[in-house]
Amino acid sequence: MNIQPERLVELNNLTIRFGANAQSGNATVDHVDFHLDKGEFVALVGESGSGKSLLAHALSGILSPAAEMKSDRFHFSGVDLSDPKSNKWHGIRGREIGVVFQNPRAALSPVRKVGKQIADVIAEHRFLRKQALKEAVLEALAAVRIPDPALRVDAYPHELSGGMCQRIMMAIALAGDPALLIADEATTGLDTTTQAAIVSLLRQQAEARHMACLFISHDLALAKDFAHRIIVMHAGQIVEEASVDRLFTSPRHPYSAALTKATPANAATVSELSGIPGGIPDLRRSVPACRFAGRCEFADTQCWTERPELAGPPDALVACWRPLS
Amino acid sequence: MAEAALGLIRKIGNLPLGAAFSVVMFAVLVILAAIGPYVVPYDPLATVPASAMQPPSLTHWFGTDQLGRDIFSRTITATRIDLVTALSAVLISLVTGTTIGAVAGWSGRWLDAVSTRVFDTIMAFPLFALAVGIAAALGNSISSVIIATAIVNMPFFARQVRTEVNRRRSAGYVEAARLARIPAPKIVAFHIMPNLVPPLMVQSSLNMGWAILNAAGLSFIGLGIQPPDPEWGIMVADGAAYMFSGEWWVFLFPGLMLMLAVLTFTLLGDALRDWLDPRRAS
Amino acid sequence: MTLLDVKALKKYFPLARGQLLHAVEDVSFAIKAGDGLGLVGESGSGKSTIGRLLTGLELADGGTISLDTSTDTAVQLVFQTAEEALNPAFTIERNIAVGLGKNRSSDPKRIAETARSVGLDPELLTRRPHQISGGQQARAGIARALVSEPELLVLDEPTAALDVSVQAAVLKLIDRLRRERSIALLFISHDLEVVRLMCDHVLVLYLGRVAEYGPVEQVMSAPAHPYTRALLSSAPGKSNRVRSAGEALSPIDPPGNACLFHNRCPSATETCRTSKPELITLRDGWQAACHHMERS
Amino acid sequence: MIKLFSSRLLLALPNLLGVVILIFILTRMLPGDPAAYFAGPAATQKSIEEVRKQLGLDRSLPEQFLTYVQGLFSGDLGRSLTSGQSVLDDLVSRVPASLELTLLALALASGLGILLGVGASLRPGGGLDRLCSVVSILGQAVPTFFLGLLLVFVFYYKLGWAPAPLGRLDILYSTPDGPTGFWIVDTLVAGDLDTLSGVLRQLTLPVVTLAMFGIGPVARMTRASMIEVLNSDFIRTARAAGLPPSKVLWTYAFRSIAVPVLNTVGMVLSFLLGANVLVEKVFGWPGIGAYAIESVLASDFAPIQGFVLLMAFLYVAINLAIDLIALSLDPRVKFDG
Repeated sequence: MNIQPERLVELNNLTIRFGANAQSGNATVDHVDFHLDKGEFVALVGESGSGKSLLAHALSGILSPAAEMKSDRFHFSGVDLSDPKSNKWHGIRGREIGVVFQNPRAALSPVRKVGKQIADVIAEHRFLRKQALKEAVLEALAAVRIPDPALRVDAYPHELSGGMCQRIMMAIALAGDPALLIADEATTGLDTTTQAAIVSLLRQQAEARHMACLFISHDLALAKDFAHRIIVMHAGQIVEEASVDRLFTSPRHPYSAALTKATPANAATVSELSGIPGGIPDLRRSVPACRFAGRCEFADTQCWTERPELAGPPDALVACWRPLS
Repeated sequence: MAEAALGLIRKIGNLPLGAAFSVVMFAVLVILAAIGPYVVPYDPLATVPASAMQPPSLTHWFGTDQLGRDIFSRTITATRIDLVTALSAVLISLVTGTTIGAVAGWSGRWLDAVSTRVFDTIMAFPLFALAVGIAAALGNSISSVIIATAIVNMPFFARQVRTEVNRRRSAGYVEAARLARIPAPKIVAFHIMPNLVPPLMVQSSLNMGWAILNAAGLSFIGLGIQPPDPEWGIMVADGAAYMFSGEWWVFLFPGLMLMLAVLTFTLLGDALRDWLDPRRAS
Repeated sequence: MTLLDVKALKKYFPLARGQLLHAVEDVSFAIKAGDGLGLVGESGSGKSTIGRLLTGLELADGGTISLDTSTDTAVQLVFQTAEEALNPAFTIERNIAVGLGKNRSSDPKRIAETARSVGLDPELLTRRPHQISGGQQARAGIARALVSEPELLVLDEPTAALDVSVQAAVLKLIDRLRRERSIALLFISHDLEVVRLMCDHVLVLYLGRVAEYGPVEQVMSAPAHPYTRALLSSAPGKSNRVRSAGEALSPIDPPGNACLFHNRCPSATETCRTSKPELITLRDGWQAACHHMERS
Repeated sequence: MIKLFSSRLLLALPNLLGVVILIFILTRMLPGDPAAYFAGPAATQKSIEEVRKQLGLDRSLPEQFLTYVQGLFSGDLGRSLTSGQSVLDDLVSRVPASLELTLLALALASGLGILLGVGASLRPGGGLDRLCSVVSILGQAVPTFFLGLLLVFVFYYKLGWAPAPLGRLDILYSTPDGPTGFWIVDTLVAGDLDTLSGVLRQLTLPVVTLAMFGIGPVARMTRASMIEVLNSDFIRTARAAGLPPSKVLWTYAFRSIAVPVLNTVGMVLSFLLGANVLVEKVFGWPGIGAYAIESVLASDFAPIQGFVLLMAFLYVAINLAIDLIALSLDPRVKFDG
């Protein structure tokens, strides 16, 4: 029997533009379709400038006012959120959607005790009396495995290690018991041992609370560990979307394949490594229709003039005129 | 030549209002300081009792004062003395402040600690009060105004240079120069200082404004430049007494000119901050 | 031929209230001419400090560094964040020229040649650092270190700030230069995979002390120290995880008579809390400091 | 808290010592003969020599310095030639007038500056932002004494709304006789609302004049720090966590910039204490600034010296208070000298 999973996020044809690119007319996030089921773990990968964090900001309702966002449809649990200023965001932001950011020490207020910062968020989503609030904070700290919660509530971020701060961040993100947790480069810059601990805590909490999880990272190996489905972005466009197994065994987009080949862990010797020529195209100037065309060894005129749509079987979508077989 | 001038005008026209104003006014002030005394219609010192206290008119654009002197001529002539006083003070504080700040910032340790203390001490004074004290001790002369103004401005340069040098001391490019066995004075002078030129230009422009205010303030209370020499601060002080009998022009015009001069350097400082930002050059 | 011989290197940083931060404690290693040694460890393990000690940017508090070369610019450093490492007031050409040293302020031919060898387009030489990309900045930093023809290149996380696609190209460049010019490398990195590709030997540091030191394939395929195992297993993409719980001890006045890893070690015993493990040679050129090597 | 206080006090001591040394150097080392000053303009060479001996100026400099410091400790700032009074007494009787003016102006400048700066930071380039930059640039560029005169001309001479710029209180009222010397406080304590209104009317123009000078730096600093902090990671966290905008703005953003703003307020206080001299002259305010100017014109050096010393002491004391507030506001501020 086939049980249809329940849709949590449905986002069609998302476009985000900035004034800085007005001359070229290029959107910084370009025609992106995105969906997520309840309890699903999805990873979004790409290099810096790929637009993945911007997508995360749009999904969590904190896009800067300078960004102009348009979409055909943006539903979260059936609520229409396509207007970023809509007051429907109230009750969803921080409550139904929690976010863990990178660089945790900077992501916490430096002048407020961490316990207070968690309490602020809990108090926003639940009506609790003082004593109950205090207990809820301790519980939240214990849930993210902070040793001696009673001691740490009165600490300031600069008194805690990076890993510890990231656990506090996670407690804040989990405070509203959200249905979706977004981890935006949540382990970047942490030591590998700490990184591993944070990822496993993330997975364990998401599973225990039946949350869907969007894991955003530039690190392919990390994404591979974590998610069921992987979305690869390049210069604001989704180039490939596939199950983990398919993406890593037989990537179909040249960019996904090139990224795999550039990862040190996948190479036996230096000579097996290969970089990708050029960089992410400058969106202030005019760019090819497939924005990877300028860096792609297989590109032809069609790639420069016609934008490839994301197409294919559900577990192996690719946006490419010349996909690898 | 005409082409270049036209291009310059177009460039200025494209600037934000404040920046364009400051560039034009700066040029005007410099020209007035250079040739003002030679082109004014009247002798700024000549007293004509018969035509005392005349309101602004076509013959006396800004009117005349209690001694019948032409206020327009006096206001324009004063540009030189006010600007030269301020400029001398700023140059002295720029040179000494930068030198001390660079040495302190590079050497660190006790030298840094001592000089920081000294500057904290100077800055611990309400600066105008300090300037009053210094100028009073040095006696009534232009040079004492210049020295007093230079001393109160110097810590701003020294502090800024010290902070910037100290911050860059551990920058990768400075360490690379050390690895190349380049001697420390050369590193400070040729590797660090070029990075400080933009902030120091901004600081100098802002300090020009403060220095003008400071010098005019000192003369306003009777220190430094002495009558009958035309100077904006003195002229405002002179005119203040006549305000209550309705002769407003005596204090107003020199005051406006003083304000314009300070405004010019303040806005120029802001404009320089925008232009000289290296990130904008790309 | 041994190019660099480091014996019992020590570096302490004094802090307020008479405390001492033990950044480097009794570290010994050697690098042969043309050899590549990787220095790995978490942040705060002292790996960058060792690089600075070798180049003379810091002075050691103990131990010896003997370098078998004739020139005084034989050791050059490639800095971590390329953007900060280049002088924003200088063109790329002048930035590279700094590497020539005090006596030769310019040598356009040599600079152009070096720029070409690191894959920098000559037309970029007239630009300023903020006008070129991160990858190009990294290349310029390498060019400055190379222009004086050093025999040992210390690279302090040279690709940490770069995207993988750029990192791959820079790593290949460093490897090519090393082989072409037979330069020895001291490669500082937190990424074991990168060290595996770039180096012949690896030295694993934990809180300033040597945990394990040996040929890179052997250490990575059969790590002897529990910390090395923790590092290896925590790298993403490894399914069977040995997690080390807890946080590292403070490097400020650490206990002198204990294994500093004892509070995170799955196989720690009373001995580990009360006596400091010495470096034991396991095989020729392979050492580790652990009380329980036979058990692990 | 006592420990914090005493350690900060210790840090301020070298500054005070520096002030004392500097003033000592100014009076002894610079051109101009203090003996000639103190002997008065009509003095002969012989009487100058007598004064020199009397003042101890014939002794070695270190000796002179010690005597000088001893004098300071016993509160001896010398005697004013013009008033014939002890300088300390003169200053003490005039300090409340100056402080009442300066502190009110500081409060006004900080309050308006902070509101303006926060408002401007919410929409950079917007209307409030433009107002903010105009106010701060004009505040810096218009000379205090000129602004004072303009206000007097418009509001007293032309419109007749403001009272004559002749001191703290119109002669119609009886001088408040209270313990503090701060007439707002004294009239409030006495419950004399009529006199209070007179005091306030007299204060309005000088306070506004002085405050205009201080708004700029506070507004600029607030705006710049707020813009930076509003783009910071932890504000993004607070917004993503669903905290309401007012909480994000004040509890998170503003709270974290309180220290730099407070430091700017301290700096502005120093400006105001200095600019006070000019404002007191314009408004005939019987404070220490006007006293200093009288002394300057009479070449009476002891009061000037006492004035500068008092200014420095005031500034150091108030900065000490600001440091202590900063300590309680920001856990990162440590004792770093």
